[in-house]
Amino acid sequence: MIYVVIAAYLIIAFVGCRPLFKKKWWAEFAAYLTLLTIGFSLLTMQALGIRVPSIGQGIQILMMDVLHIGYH
Amino acid sequence: MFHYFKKIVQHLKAESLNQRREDPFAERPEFVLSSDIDQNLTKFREIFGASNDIIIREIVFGQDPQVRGIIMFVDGLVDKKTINLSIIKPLMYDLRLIRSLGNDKVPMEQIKTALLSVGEIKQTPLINKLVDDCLSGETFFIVDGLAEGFMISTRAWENRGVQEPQTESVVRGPREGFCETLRINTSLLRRKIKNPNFIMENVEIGKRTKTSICIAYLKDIADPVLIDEIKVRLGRINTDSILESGYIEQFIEDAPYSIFPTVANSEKPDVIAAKILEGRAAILVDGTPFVLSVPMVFVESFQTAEDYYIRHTLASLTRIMRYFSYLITTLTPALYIAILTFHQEIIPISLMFTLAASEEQLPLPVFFELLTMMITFDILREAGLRLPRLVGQAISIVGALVMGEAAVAAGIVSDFTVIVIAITAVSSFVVAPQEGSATMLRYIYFLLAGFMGGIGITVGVIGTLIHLASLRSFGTPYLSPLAPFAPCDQKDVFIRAPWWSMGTRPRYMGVRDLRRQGHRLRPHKPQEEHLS
Amino acid sequence: MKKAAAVLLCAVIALVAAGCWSSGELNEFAFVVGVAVDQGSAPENILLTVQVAKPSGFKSSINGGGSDEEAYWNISNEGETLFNTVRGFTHESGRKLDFQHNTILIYSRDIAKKGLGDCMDLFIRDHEFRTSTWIAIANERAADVFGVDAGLETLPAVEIDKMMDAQQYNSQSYTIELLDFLKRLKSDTTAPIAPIISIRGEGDDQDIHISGTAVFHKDRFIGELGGMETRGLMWVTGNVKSGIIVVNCPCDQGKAELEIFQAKSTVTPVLKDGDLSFLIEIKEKGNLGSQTCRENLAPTKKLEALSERQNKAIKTEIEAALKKAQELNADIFGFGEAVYRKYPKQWKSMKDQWSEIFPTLDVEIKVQSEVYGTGNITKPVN
Amino acid sequence: MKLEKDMISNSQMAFLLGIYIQGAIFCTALVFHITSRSISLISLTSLAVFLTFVFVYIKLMRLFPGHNLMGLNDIVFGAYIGKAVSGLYIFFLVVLTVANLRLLCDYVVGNYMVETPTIAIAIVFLFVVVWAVYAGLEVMARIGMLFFVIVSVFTGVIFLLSLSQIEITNFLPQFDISLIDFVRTNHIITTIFFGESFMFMMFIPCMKQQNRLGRSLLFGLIAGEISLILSSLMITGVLGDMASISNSPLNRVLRQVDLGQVLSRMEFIVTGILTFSVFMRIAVMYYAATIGLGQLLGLKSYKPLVIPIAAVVLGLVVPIFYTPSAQIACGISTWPFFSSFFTFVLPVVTLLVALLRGFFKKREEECG
Repeated sequence: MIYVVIAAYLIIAFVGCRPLFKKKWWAEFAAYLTLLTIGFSLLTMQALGIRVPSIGQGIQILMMDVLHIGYH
Repeated sequence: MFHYFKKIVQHLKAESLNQRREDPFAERPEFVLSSDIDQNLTKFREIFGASNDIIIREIVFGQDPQVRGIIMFVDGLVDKKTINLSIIKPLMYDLRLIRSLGNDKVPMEQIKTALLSVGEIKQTPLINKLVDDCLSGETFFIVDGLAEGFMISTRAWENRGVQEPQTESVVRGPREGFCETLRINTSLLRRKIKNPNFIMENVEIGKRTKTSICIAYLKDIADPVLIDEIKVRLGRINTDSILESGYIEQFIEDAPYSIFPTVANSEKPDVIAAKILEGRAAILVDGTPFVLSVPMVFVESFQTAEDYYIRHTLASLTRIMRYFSYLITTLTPALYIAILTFHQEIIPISLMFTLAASEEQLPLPVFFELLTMMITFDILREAGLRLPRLVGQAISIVGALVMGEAAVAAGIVSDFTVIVIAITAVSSFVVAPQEGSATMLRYIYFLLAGFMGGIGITVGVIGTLIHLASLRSFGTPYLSPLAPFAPCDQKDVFIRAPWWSMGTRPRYMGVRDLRRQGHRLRPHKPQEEHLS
Repeated sequence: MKKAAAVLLCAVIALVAAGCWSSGELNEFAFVVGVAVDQGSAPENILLTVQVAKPSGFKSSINGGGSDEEAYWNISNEGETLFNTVRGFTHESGRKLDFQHNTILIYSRDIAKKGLGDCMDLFIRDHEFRTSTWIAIANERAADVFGVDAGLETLPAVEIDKMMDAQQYNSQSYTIELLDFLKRLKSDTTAPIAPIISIRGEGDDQDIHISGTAVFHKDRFIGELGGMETRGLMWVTGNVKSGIIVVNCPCDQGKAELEIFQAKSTVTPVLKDGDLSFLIEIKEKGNLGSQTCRENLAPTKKLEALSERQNKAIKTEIEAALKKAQELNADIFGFGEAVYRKYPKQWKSMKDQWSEIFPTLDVEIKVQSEVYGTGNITKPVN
Repeated sequence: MKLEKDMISNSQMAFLLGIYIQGAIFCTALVFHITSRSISLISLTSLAVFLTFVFVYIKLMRLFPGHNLMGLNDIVFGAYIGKAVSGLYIFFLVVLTVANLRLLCDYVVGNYMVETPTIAIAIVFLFVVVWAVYAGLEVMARIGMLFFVIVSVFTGVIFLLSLSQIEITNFLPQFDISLIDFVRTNHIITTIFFGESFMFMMFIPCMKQQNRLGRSLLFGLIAGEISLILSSLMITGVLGDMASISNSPLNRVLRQVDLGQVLSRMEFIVTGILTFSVFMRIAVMYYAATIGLGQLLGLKSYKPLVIPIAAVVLGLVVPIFYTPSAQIACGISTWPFFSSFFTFVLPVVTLLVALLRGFFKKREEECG
């Protein structure tokens, strides 16, 4: 499974970046690469089984325990 | 991996080279006729070479100064009778009647105006023009001592008569179809629309084939932007041969990679005339009976000529059935697979067990079984088309019946699969213009349903609708009366409103004059007259 | 061209990624049409009997040949809890059980007495079960019900399903779907009810008989209603669609049978300064079906007399049902809900004492029936 | 300043809003866990509450014609805080897309494709959403109109089919829920059904006639709301109290509704049709997120951002909630506050700050 994720990452990165590289749009190029790496790092963490921090749980804890807002 | 990079480097090098390589289709050098006739003769013999269907006839005419002249034409493309009677005969016999010629030179102007009894004569010194026209059926006549040649139009060749087209047979409506000669096709259209605003502009495309293409439109209705766009796109074609309107279609269409056609074609003059009257432009190509009409919308392929000739109630019903049959032909195999492999709870109990019973001893899983049947059906259809008429009929009937029965009897295929294939086969012929897209869609949905069941079909349908909505045909959105919703255009989409209520032309083409009919044309009984 | 290739590649990845996880061929499943739950050998065990359709049985019946071998197959398995007994069936049959086509759920009487709670939860939670299946209580062992030959249908379970539908024609038993049963189970006061299936005759000419209704308190089986009491219950809940009422002729020399066409019932709680009473109004339209006495019942005076007797007959049925319910102290009519709907605030206080209030509740019954037709003939022939 | 070039007509925007609201049909599961009787009435009151916020949005848009939400923040809050606020909006949009995608995947996996992992279904839906977003706003508006008609027709048909099974008794004790429950359900419906359409402020500058904004938005809201009310009526009518304990009441109703033997089990086709509206909802949210991010980073076009954000969304789909019931629990207790901060509090604060700055500037000009 992990190989599929890495292969997909390489393919999409290569195919996506080449036109941006040629058109010299550096801002888009940088944004494209960073976001892609964030997304795929999350995927690889899941593929490897590492426990990814869950936003839903984070919101729940933030609102319930820290700010004490929320219906019980 | 290394090979891949090598290819990229070569590609980059080729790109930089491209600018310097000269364009292979640059115009040929221009030659001009010389006044000495022998020199011209050797020039033409050299140009035309050894082809024996080009006839060069030397004649001598005139009384006191014997003048030599040459007549050249392509045997088979010209009408021999007119050449003999109205060119050679007057030159040889009647010239003596014009005695009053005084000066020594040959009175070319007088010959042209008074003697040659032919319809159309053109003069030109350019050899290339002469050669091109000669090859398209004109005869040209040059005279010793004059640096200009005459082009006399004597086109006449064997062509197929105006017959009923095979592809669009009709129960009610005109039976004439276009034929291969452009002039006959334009005359057929001209007979339908006798209106001075009906313009037919000619364009010549194809370096080597010199096919003449005619853009026909109504000046006061069609959108000028559309016409310019067509001319621009036709101008961009830089190829050496145009043999069928299909070439043109693929060069000028909007979405080359899409499975949906964005340029409509038809073989019937009344269909093309109706489209021109709606504000579209037609493109006639010499040498093919299929005439293109742009812009095309998705809904147009569900309208047939007959819908407008029979009464509107039956026409609306058949049109709705066409929409259903398009859905059936694209979706039934996918739904069958999705229900059988993913969502078995859909099947009612009584049907469930007969289905399970028939699926029981089959070797192949349902997916491959249906796939093989679909492929055999397509092969049968292609075989039926390609073979000569008599054998073709037999093949498709024999194939369908025998193979279906034998497969079921042999226990390879369940009888439900044969039913599903039969339904899809029959309904795929109903919407003829979209048959290509229907087959492609059927396979796409089938694969999606095989892998993901119901969700695959939903995703497939959404994807197709996105693709359709993003398509444009010559500036008109492809789903236009439906997607950018135009309420008053709905009268000709799912149902065909009665004629007396179809007051305006479709709006989605930016037509200049919208009104098509007067108001309140509903037929009513006489005594109602003085009531209203 | 590059972009198209990239898009195609993503499409293929998306397709393969989805893969065919939950796909299954038809011949990988054993389709269950009926589930029966019995008391296992050990007291806490459950015996689960499942009727599976055998496709080969159908094949021969299609192309005409009489099928000697049955088109169904009853397998049973025993275990403590429900779900692992269901999964335990793999020891019996090679194919995975598929409950999507289950039509009937039968509990035996002794399991019902012990309480349905623990062996009901699976049928609500699992995605394969549908809440539109029938639920019924078997008089003796539920497994035997599936053994009876199927009469007109090919599968006994489908035969029962058709019989459940047909009950509406004589309104003798209150057929209920799982969803209604759960709704009654969930509400605090209303008592769940379910039809009773019994087997009559022995040897090979046994047949299935559906009549009477089982009454539950929460999820324990506490009592049973006969045919007449069930009809009384159905009058109140408005489920009577058609049926036959037998009354004596006005001249008392024979019987007249009246066919019910339409029946409407309104139940209104009346709360006057603290004490609660109920008013049940029944409007019924019927037709004179047949008569054994020689009298000419066509004139309207006679028809009114007949409808008068019909009112009395309906009233007795409802009173019988009411008496039985109050005996069992099970609010099968949903009176508690009616009070809650009309007087939500007062209901809060009355809710806990409802088991005391209900047995001594006085209910006024008003029946207004109408016989408006005598069929094709006016007077009897002889 | 907006990144979006193609303009769409008012009626197309109204239908887009209509299909967007209809997309909340799977979120009805949240609401039925608290009370199941008076949902349809409460959704009317919450629509009224939301209308006040619609005026806030329109007033905001009127103050700065030609700017969408992100462009607005830079002007109102100055450069740095503006960027921060826009960043917050985009974070919320991405979380919203992930939550809705997760809801859709759980519905599909829970009821139809049980052994399929959620990420597989997410990839498939995300592929089509990316395709739609790549096609642009005008294409989405066009399909939105088509889908709106299809989904409304199907919701109507299903409602008619279920009329025979609806019992009036399930509705009757209308107002016996406690005040807290009433406020709570109102809050949930206002934020989740309607509040999440705050990102239409991103598209308001793309409408052709700017003067008749209110009318088309109102029409869209009401059109979407009608089919939501129909489906909640259907759920309450058929299921009664059972609605509050089932994870997806809509699917249980679709299984219960039948017409004779043939049409009895069509719920997989109806779900397919209803997924159209949820797809449109996710596509619009995703589109708003990409446009916002593109504008925040000052890019020339939003198209290169589409695929990376898809990767991020895909990365977040599985871990956002551990189980479907965790999502419902969070949806009931804390999600309304979390999302109402972004949909109501922030726009109101922006409006106040804008008005104040406007007021001070006018005073400076007078006396300055």
